[in-house]
Amino acid sequence: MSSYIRIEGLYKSFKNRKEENTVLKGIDLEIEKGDIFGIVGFSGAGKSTLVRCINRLEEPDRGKIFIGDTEITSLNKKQLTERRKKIGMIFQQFNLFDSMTVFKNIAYPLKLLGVSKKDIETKVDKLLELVGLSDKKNAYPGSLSGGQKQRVGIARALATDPDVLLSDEATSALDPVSTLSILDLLEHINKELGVTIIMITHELEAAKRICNRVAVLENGVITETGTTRDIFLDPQSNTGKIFLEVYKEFRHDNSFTGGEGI
Amino acid sequence: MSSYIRIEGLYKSFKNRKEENTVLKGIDLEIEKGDIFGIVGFSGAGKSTLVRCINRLEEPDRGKIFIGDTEITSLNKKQLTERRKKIGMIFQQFNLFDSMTVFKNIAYPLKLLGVSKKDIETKVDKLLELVGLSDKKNAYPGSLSGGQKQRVGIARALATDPDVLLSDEATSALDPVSTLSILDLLEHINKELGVTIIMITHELEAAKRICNRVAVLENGVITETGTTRDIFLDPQSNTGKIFLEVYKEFRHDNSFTGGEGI
Amino acid sequence: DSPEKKSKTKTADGKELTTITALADLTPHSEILEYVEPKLNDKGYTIDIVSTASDATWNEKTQNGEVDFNFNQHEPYLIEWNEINNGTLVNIGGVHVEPIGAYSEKYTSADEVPDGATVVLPDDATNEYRALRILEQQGWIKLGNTENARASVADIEEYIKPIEITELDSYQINAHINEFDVYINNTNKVIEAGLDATKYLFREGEDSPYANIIVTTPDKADDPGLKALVEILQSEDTAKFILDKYNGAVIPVTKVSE
Amino acid sequence: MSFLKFPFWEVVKHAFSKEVWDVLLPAVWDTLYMVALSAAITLVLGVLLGIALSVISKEGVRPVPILNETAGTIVNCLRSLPQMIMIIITLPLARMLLGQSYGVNACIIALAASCIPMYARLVQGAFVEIPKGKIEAAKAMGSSSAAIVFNVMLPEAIPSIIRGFTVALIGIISMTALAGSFGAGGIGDIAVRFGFNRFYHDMLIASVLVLIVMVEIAQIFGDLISNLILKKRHLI
Amino acid sequence: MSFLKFPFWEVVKHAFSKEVWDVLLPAVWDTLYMVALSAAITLVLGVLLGIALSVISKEGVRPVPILNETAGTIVNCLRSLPQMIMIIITLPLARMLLGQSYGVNACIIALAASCIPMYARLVQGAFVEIPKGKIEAAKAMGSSSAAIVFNVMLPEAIPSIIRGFTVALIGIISMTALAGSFGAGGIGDIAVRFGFNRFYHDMLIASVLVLIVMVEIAQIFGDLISNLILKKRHLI
Ligand SMILES: Nc1ncnc2c1ncn2[C@@H]1O[C@H](COP(=O)(O)OP(=O)(O)OP(=O)(O)O)[C@@H](O)[C@H]1O
Ligand SMILES: Nc1ncnc2c1ncn2[C@@H]1O[C@H](COP(=O)(O)OP(=O)(O)OP(=O)(O)O)[C@@H](O)[C@H]1O
Ligand SMILES: [Mg+2]
Ligand SMILES: [Mg+2]
Repeated sequence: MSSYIRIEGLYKSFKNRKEENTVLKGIDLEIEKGDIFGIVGFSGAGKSTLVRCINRLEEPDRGKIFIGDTEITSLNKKQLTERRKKIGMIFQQFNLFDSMTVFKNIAYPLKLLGVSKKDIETKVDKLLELVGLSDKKNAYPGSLSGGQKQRVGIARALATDPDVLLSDEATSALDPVSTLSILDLLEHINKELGVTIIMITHELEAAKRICNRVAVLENGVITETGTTRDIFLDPQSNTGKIFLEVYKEFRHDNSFTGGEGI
Repeated sequence: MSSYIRIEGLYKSFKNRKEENTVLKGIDLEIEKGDIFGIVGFSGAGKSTLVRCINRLEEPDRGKIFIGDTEITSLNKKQLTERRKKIGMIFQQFNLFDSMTVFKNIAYPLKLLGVSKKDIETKVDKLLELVGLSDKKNAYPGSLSGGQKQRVGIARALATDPDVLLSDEATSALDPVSTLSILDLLEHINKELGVTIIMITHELEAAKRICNRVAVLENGVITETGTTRDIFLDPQSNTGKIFLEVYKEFRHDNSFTGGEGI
Repeated sequence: DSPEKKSKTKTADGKELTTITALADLTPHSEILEYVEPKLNDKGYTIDIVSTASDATWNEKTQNGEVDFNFNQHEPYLIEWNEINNGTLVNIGGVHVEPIGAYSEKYTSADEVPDGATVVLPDDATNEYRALRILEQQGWIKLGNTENARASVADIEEYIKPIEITELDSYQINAHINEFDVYINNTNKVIEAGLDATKYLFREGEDSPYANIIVTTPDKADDPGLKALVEILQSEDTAKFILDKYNGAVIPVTKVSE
Repeated sequence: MSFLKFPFWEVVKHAFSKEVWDVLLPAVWDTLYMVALSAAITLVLGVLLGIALSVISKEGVRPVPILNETAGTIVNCLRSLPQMIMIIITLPLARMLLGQSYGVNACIIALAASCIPMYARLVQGAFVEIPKGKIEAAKAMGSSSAAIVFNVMLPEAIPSIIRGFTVALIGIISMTALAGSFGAGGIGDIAVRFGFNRFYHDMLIASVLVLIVMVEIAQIFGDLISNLILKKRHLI
Repeated sequence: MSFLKFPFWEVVKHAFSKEVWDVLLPAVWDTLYMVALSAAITLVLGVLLGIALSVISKEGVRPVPILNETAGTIVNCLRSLPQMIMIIITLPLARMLLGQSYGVNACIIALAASCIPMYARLVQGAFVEIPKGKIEAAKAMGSSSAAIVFNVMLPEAIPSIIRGFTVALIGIISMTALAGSFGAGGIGDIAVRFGFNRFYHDMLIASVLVLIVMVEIAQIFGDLISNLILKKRHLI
């Protein structure tokens, strides 16, 4: 049996007048159904670009992407639109609609699915509670703090109970407590609803906490894939090793707790 | 001798037609010269608003703010403009100028100071190297990854060798390695140049690593201030306690390392 | 196409009036029509002036049957319009002449005007030819072969007296009288601007062929309403009104007996 | 009363006399009627055309290059025409739609036809300004092109579209002078044909005053609504 | 050649005859000269006025409420005037600046005066669209109001300002018909005075064609430059 999400020989470059910047250089990746799949790597490695290729916000130059039996890269516009309705995406820059209240932002993808007004209301209220923003229901994004915006983005991506969730640094703007609760939420929907989650993160704690598998992206190439355990215990790639070192450095920086590691 | 930065009875609320949302409810704060002063708190607690009041991007409703001998809150427009040239600010949302290349973004505050072209070139090149973006010198922000944007924002804030640096989640979009190098950079300029740094962060690791003092902001009120050590070892406030717990939870979540705490 | 197109209106005393629709320039055309309206009412007709701002589409609208008649042109223009546009419009009677003249704020007689003088004249199709014609009469220029309705400065064959001509909207000319050595315009426009129309340098003769006429389609030429209208317009009473109202700047076609 | 015959102040004073306003007031209503209707038509068709242009443009959500070139050229043709020439084009159109080529309604067609292409370009410009991240978000959620346009782009751009409409509306008001050519009357016509051409300078003053007030009201309302929306959204 | 007399195709054919273009070509140059100069004036003064209006507006970087009201009202006054009336205002101005109130240069003043206020509003609109975070960043770095405007707002808004200029430029081209009122000639004047009023429909076609080509070029260039900049900045 083949994997749920398959990426084969994916290339992507950005051109401008002077030069061509090849960002993804032949990515092959297999993600099982029900995985919480972490992608880590340096800033600028191509993580966002990779994930954006999966729902074709970026058109790959070469290569194939499958989700289940559908070849995403060969869908026509209409089919793609239909398929996207069940792919949630959390953007690094939030990309909320300034013209809609928090409620309407989250309700938007449900409207696209033709969900009834009443059901939308129920669903959105539940999501707002989950991300701790019930009191901001009628606020506009322009008046929200960074973390609040990010939580709206998360709620919006989860609204349609997608079967695939693409999460681009979903907790980067959140305090530890909110982060924890969002991670628990992601784990919960993964367990309960079987959502496959692809999660870009630079918070190794987060990856360690909920990812079952991790890929390391280095300069547009996947240098390592494996269970989170393997990669955290014994990274093979350059990036993996450096990350682990830094991770340890942070954790063992017990300047005032005397190695106790509070 | 009084502190370098003093905030006294600071109130700030946002009004709209229906309601008034009081975000800062009487903040008193003293920050010594040369401090790296951390501000932590839940998302929406008012951290960004507090910091934005310090350089009066938000006009406080009530209260006084002093930096050194100058009462910031009583400066006229011209004086404020002059003073701001020596207050660096790293924005949560980066706020880069889309119309300028990376180089020009960083050079902009130097131009305001009337630095010569040659000196600007030297300075910016050095900063680009420090934040690891030498190869993006002539790129436009629109083509940068999230972390790259954030690093440009950092370089821009440091360009003028400010005496006060306001940093609003400066490393939120960065991978651990970049985070570490930025933290080291901040610590370095703090030690070498005596820059006073006010640092909002939700990465407790980061706070622990470089802050000497920390304040906990809860719902618009400072519930606790102290040395980083005190607050990490024995938090008194509600938020402080929860944060510590979550922090421990993350660190001791040694699901596959058997308590080894890699 | 529909013979019963004309609408009926009731007056205060309950009499039914047949409406005649018209396109007529504002001054003096509409004012003359308004003056004759009560008399026309007595004969069972009323006039509805649908526009008083003339432009080049009026003949076409009349030809199309959208209105019953128009009143803003002189016969030479009409003839050429028919010629140019395959039109069949007819003249069913002249009413008045707006003589065209040359004036100056700087000189009191044509002889004083030096060589190289600047001259401004109206640029509209019904008046530019006339303006050029009086310049020719005066012996300042020689016109080539040109159609009445299409003449412009480009048709001048020879400048006998060296002058510099500018074409301007006839309503704009008044705003520039001090900037030109000589300005040529319709007498009525000169008077409207508060100037003395009798102080002309030279002007069209009394025998001007440029009487403003009532124009309609051939099938309406014998329309009793239009016939009645023309009759009233050409009456001595109307002529007197025109003379009185415009102080001689507008000259009725009908001679008034002293 | 003409400046040429009377002292300045007397003419100004007379501009506020009953005599003048008895003529002007009905014209004000005519003008309001014309402006309101042609503005409504311009708004609807201008926005639709603007949407169409930006949807099919090279960077749009559904590019159709050939159609884009064609539509763009037609719009530009209309924009290139002097007002007078625009009238010729309107004649057959008005005759077709209304059965007659003069009157208030024919004039409304000419006014709208003159302003729609220009407004459409302003609308198109408003769409270009929308940050692409938002459109990507809409796409990622599986929005059809129509949903992107009507549920996302239109609401996001609405403050800018309103500002553009203010520009178009004011254009319409100042163009009502054209109404004279259609025998449609109104303030602009009085200003030009009586005030200017016939030297009723008191009427000129009064009618220009009315025009200014109308424009001022349009501007204030446009700014107000646009700013209210921006404020509601905490964007200014 | 009139449509009413000759078959349509013959008129069209004649529109491309040497005879017609011998008349038209010099007029094209006149028009280009007028358009170029008035466009340049409009660009400079329109941008400056637009900047001034947005700087002193209530939400601007240096609010001056009273001045804002006054300037706004004057701009609106100018925008409310029908083209014909605009000419009267230009006359004394032209006389003052040029010593004569007719001719090509006077016409340039009238064209510019008609378009500057409208363009200024478009420029003002472009500034409103700038995300406030960027302006805050500029403020936080200690930018003077002038620095904010010229170093940040202007470059950020430039694509939008260029698009607005395209709109103004096309307005100017279509308004060159006004030149006739100044005895300034040009294509628009030929279209109206010969093509329309004197039924040279071949000339009408030819001159409108020239206008269309000019507008089309303006549009293509405007879009091109604006899009090039946006692409360079990776914003579309
Ligand atoms: N539209 C674009 N045009 C040109 N270059 C681009 C564009 N988008 C991204 N890039 C470049 O591609 C590279 C990868 O970008 P990407 O956003 O995928 O990085 P990332 O791994 O997500 O980084 P981060 O962790 O900082 O978000 C970067 O060097 C970036 O400059
Ligand atoms: N312009 C505004 N108008 C109205 N409310 C605002 C505005 N800006 C902020 N707020 C509100 O003020 C509160 C504090 O916002 P602030 O941005 O200071 O939070 P924060 O502590 O920085 O949070 P985060 O960690 O999520 O960035 C939030 O509830 C937010 O909704
Ligand atoms: Mg990224
Ligand atoms: Mg914040």
